[in-house]
Amino acid sequence: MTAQDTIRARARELLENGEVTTFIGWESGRFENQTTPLVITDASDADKLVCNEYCVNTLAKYARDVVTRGKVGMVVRGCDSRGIVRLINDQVINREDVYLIGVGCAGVRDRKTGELLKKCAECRHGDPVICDEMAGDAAGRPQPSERFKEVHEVELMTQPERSRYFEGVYAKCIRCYACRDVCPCCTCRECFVDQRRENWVGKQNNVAENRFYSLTRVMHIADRCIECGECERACPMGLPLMKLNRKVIKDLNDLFGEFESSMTLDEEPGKLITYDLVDCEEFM
Amino acid sequence: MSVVEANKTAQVGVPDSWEPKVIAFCCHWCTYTGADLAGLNRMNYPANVRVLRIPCSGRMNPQYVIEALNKGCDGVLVCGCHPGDCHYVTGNYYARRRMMIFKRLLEYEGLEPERFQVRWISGAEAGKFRDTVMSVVEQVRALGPLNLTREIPQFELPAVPDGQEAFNAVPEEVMPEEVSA
Amino acid sequence: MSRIGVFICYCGSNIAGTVDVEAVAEMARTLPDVVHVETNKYTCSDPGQEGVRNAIISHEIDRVVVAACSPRMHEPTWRKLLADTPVNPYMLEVANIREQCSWVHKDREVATAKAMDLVKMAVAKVARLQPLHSTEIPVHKKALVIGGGIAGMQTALDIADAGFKVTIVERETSLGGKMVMLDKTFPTMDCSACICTPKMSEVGNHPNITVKSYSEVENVSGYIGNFEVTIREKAKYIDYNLCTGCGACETKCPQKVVNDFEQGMSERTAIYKMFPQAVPAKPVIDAAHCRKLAQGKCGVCAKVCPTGAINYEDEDKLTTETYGAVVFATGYKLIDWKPLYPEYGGGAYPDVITGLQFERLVNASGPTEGHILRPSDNSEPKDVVIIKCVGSRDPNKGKAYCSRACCMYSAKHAHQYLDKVPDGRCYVFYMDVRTPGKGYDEFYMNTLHDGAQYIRGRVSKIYQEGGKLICKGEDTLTSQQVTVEADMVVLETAMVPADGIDELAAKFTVGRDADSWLVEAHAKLRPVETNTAGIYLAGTCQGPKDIPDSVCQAGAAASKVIGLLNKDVLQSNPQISHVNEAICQGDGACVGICPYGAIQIVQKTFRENSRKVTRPVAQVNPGLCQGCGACTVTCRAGAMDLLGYTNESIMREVDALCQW
Amino acid sequence: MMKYAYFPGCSAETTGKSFTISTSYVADKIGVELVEIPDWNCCGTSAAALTSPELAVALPARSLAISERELPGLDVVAPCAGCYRSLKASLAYARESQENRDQIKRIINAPYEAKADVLTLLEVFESDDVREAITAKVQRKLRCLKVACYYGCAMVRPADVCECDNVEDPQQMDELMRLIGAEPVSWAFKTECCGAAQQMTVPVQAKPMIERIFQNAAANGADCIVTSCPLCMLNLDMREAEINAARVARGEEPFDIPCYYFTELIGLAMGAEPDEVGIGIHFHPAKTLLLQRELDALELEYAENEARAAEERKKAEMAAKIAAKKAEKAAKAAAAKSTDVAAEAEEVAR
Repeated sequence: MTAQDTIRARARELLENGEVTTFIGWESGRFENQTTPLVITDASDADKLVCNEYCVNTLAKYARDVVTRGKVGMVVRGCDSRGIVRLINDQVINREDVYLIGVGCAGVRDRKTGELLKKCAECRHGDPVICDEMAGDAAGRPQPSERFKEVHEVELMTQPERSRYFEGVYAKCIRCYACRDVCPCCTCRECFVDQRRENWVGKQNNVAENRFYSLTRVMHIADRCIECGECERACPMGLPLMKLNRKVIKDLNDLFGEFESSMTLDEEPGKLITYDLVDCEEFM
Repeated sequence: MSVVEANKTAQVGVPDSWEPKVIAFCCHWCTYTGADLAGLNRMNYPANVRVLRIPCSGRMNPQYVIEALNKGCDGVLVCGCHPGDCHYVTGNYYARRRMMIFKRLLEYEGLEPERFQVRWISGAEAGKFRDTVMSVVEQVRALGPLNLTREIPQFELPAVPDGQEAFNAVPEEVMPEEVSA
Repeated sequence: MSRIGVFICYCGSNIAGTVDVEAVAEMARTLPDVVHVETNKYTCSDPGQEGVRNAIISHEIDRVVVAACSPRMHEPTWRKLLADTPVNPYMLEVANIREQCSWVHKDREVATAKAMDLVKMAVAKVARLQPLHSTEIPVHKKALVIGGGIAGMQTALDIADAGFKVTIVERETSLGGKMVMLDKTFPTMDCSACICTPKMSEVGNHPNITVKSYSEVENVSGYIGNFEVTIREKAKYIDYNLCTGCGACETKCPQKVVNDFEQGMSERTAIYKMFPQAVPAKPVIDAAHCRKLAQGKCGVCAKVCPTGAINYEDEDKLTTETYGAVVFATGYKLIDWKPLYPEYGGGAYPDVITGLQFERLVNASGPTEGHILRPSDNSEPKDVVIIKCVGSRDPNKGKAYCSRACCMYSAKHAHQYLDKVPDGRCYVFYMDVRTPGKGYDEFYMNTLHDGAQYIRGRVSKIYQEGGKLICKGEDTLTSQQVTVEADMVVLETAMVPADGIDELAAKFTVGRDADSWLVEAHAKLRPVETNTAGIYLAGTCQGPKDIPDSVCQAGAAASKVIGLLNKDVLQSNPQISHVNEAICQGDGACVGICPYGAIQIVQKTFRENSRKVTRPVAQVNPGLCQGCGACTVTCRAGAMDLLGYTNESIMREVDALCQW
Repeated sequence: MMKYAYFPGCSAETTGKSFTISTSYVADKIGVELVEIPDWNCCGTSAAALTSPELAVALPARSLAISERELPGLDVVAPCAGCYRSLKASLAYARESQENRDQIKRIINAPYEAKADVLTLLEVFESDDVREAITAKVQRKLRCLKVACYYGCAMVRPADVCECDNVEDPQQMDELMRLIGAEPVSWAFKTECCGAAQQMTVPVQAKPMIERIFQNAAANGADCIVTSCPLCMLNLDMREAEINAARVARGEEPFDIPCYYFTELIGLAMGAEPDEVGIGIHFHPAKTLLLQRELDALELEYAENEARAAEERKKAEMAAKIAAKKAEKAAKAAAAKSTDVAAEAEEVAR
């Protein structure tokens, strides 16, 4: 029995006996090897569910939108499960709101080239960090060796080079906010970009204000980013957003000790809402 | 955030009357008091700095720095009590972490380190306040105005990543791959 | 539409000497919403203030900008002035054009331009302010003192003498704390019991003091002026209204229990008074050891009690009362040296004792009636080694700090030993001798003259051979290894905070340092206050201290409490954090960052999208919040904002400034 | 079958020969396989550290790297306490960071990931399986033998490297000794330095270090010293005569405290003859005590059996007495009844 069969069977059971009211997974898309997220409420739709190496979307954030309808069943891989942990730890959903069927993930692939997606090549946790049951075995994939390679490359540039590089990046940004919408850490009831009274950030589509939007986004997810890489994948303009997210994670690691966000439900408070008396001092 | 070379060329166009604008966010209990003391002692420092009073450096939202840079300040200084002396006990410990990360991030994106500085200045350190203001103003003056690139340059449409293409590809015959590329 | 009035001060020539005040005024007239601009020679003078008041009335001003000296100077003055007018006192912004402009710049043009900017900033900010109202917080004129040692008793007496009611919660069965265990006190060598027990009975008999012995704090809520505290009075199994304290029960009780008061060196009965002079002078039954309570048979005490005060059915009693102020006087205990120092035998040798055990040994009311006899065989030790800094100044094994009192009491122990055993020899191993204090160094010198051998170095190992405790160490002054064959070793162990301090302090959100000592609000300027308003510290709960310092601090804490209780009401600071519940997600990032524990996550029900939704949101306790604003930055959505320094007002201030 | 990579160290075939002999005897019996690391080299001991810190780390790492390659998945056992300390320190350094591992790799020019743990023999013997195996194989308990378990300094220090939680009073060896029936005494010099490294250079300081170890063992009633360190063993065993000579010259009683490896005693308890486990090649005569104690044990056993028999006899007598009393009572009762009946009958008859 493949993981997909198990998922279909369990989704049907869960919906039939009312344990969950909705189930989130993927279905086949219009094109070959394409999938899209699928939310079903009817057990008879369970056979539409697929689970293969082309399920590129991370599902966690969908849970937030459907959880008001009742308990949600969903398929989780490493990234999905950490997204769920994030949502739970940020009090967006409760643990008992979701029933998680875990699958081991060896990475998903580009539907045309068949190559491993960048986010998966960099992924450190293919297997779910929490789940209620596993469909199939854990993948136990090896850790990629260099978590901060990209960041390091940028750091090695000179200041003018970096400035020019990011100007190029932000020149492309179209301010569609897909990076925000797809991010499991971006769960504010009202996003700062939408707050008119404070007017936190300029709303013109120009290089400077695009940059400041992005900086704010990075600071907001800083110590909570789960490194799922969805922002980068979802970006229609192909901006290297993980270079920013990982820069902050790298600095937090270097300055305040190693950590990885959203690995457990009882994780320590984030690095930016705690402090240590012996933190290094560079502002004297 | 302009680069140094760009500045140097831009400097040609900088009028002689240009003066750097520096905003200093000062905590009420230490640095603002120190700044007042500098006044009481009739110390002299450049008028390019404007002090904005906040209750505690822990109140310092990075967004204010962004706003200042975006709206035309050439440099930003954030000051608070020395760690251990915070009137609210722990505010500057959090500020220290947040500002260390934020400063690194700004510099990573190419901002000159001199344009955003953080200093701990106590209520007694009027001299340090004066010296800090002088050095920050001079450093920023040397860098020239912060000419943020705003205009989006003309550039070729980037290769549209997958997914997006699927979105455009209705019907597929109409949107052959060459076009989207 | 707001109507802003701008009042610009010449401050004689202080401002006008460098700043063209009239030019600033001219500029201010052009600013949006400014309906009135006025300059004044001295705005803070009586005529100046009168001018402001009149202008407010005649121009229907609803917000005020004063461009003058530092707000640290006159902000309170302006607030007070506005309180008498229709303008809310918090609809005020002060532009500091003196200390941070005219006084620090010489160029008139530059200074004037800067003054204009500062006025622009102030106008931009004041336009976004909201009226704030401070509330009156009633003060319950009653204080709670936690701990009945010398510090707690002194605090309670001082407060009670000032005419306020005080409750002392003491977890042991008697007042007295550690001091009453001591034999003599340095440097005067007066008998500890002789000066401590009168205080105990004074406390016990004071009309304003209620002693709740054998009790602990169960629960706390509220804030300054209004702490609602639930106290658990443990079952004593004796009706104190009937008991006369005759002691007949104690003499007849068949169950023997190790006596903690005597540091485990003798036994007491299961129904017991901690020591003869205990206050209250009535026994309790130790439920864990009482045969009747544990096994159901015995009941001797009930039979012998002439007043029928024994009640085996007694239960813990919970009482809740409201207190205006709380004083922590929870004291210290000695560090448990046994697991830390296996090289000293780790407790395997009965003749290696602590300083407190030595105190009981030399005490005339102690287990040996004041004869120094070693515990193993009751013989008089002829060679005694005293080791200082056991657990103190030892970051690897114990604590990094100095316990402060041990240099003196080890000198006292050496002196007492040599006094009682004239043919004895006493060796004191020390790292340093620290004797700052009145008469302290003289006392130490006397001990040296008594013949105590001070050896500078630590003892590396103690082992037993042939009935002797062999202490090996180094004399660092001569770089020689030293071996002393001792009959008894006294370890002067480190002071550490009393058991349960973490839980108790957490209940009151009082800060602790890495070693769990309670943290004062400011090390130099607010040494007896905590960061939680209305909670004060006395004695060793704040750090190691000797008796004079503890008593001193107790008096200081009492005076703070008296100052507070003298007020009928407190004005709350309205510039505090405020939650926008509509966008608060309740993720609690703000909770942990608050140094005052003022933020709680609560479940609230809202109507959202025509549905009832119960979700977590943050709630600010206005009595605890001090208005630092640390929480606001943790809130990504900006749901948490600081009134008086709102995000919007600061953002617009920045914008205004950038227009220069 | 438990399997370990075995790092013998330089003493294994020389000064510590009887340790090797007894270890292999016991390991065979209890099913622990020790596979020698091919081409292992000197651990560097204190000499390497004095030369250069890199050498001190790299020398042991080379052997560990070979073990990692040739004997993957096996933890490394180093019976010699000195080797153990060197290997463990090198391992701790390697595990500290990737940088450190890279440095080591550069020096030894071989891959090394510091995967395997380094264990002392005592740690191997700590497992429940080994304990059970020992218990099962013990043929004669070494009763009456009072042992002072001497761990030496190198196995426990530095405490953070050796991950030792009880530096002053370790218990592993004491528990093993209890397992084979011996009686470990409580004494104060379990982990004190024996001064082995200083015996040649500063004998004036170092000799008393040995003497006071014997002194404390004797004072606490030990018959012998049991150790797990070949260097301690050599130092104590070889120099006991010298110490004794000095004591006699001072007019003090000489010691008669033989030293054993703990493996020797375990082997003995498993039924080995003293020579089979290397006890015959000690400096200080070591067999007499064992014979004496064996006799004592027999005597004790005899006495115990006697006592038990006497106890049983007593019990039996008691039981018999009780039975007799019962019978007497029953008889009396019966007699009384019969008289009653007779009386009644008489009455009736009347």
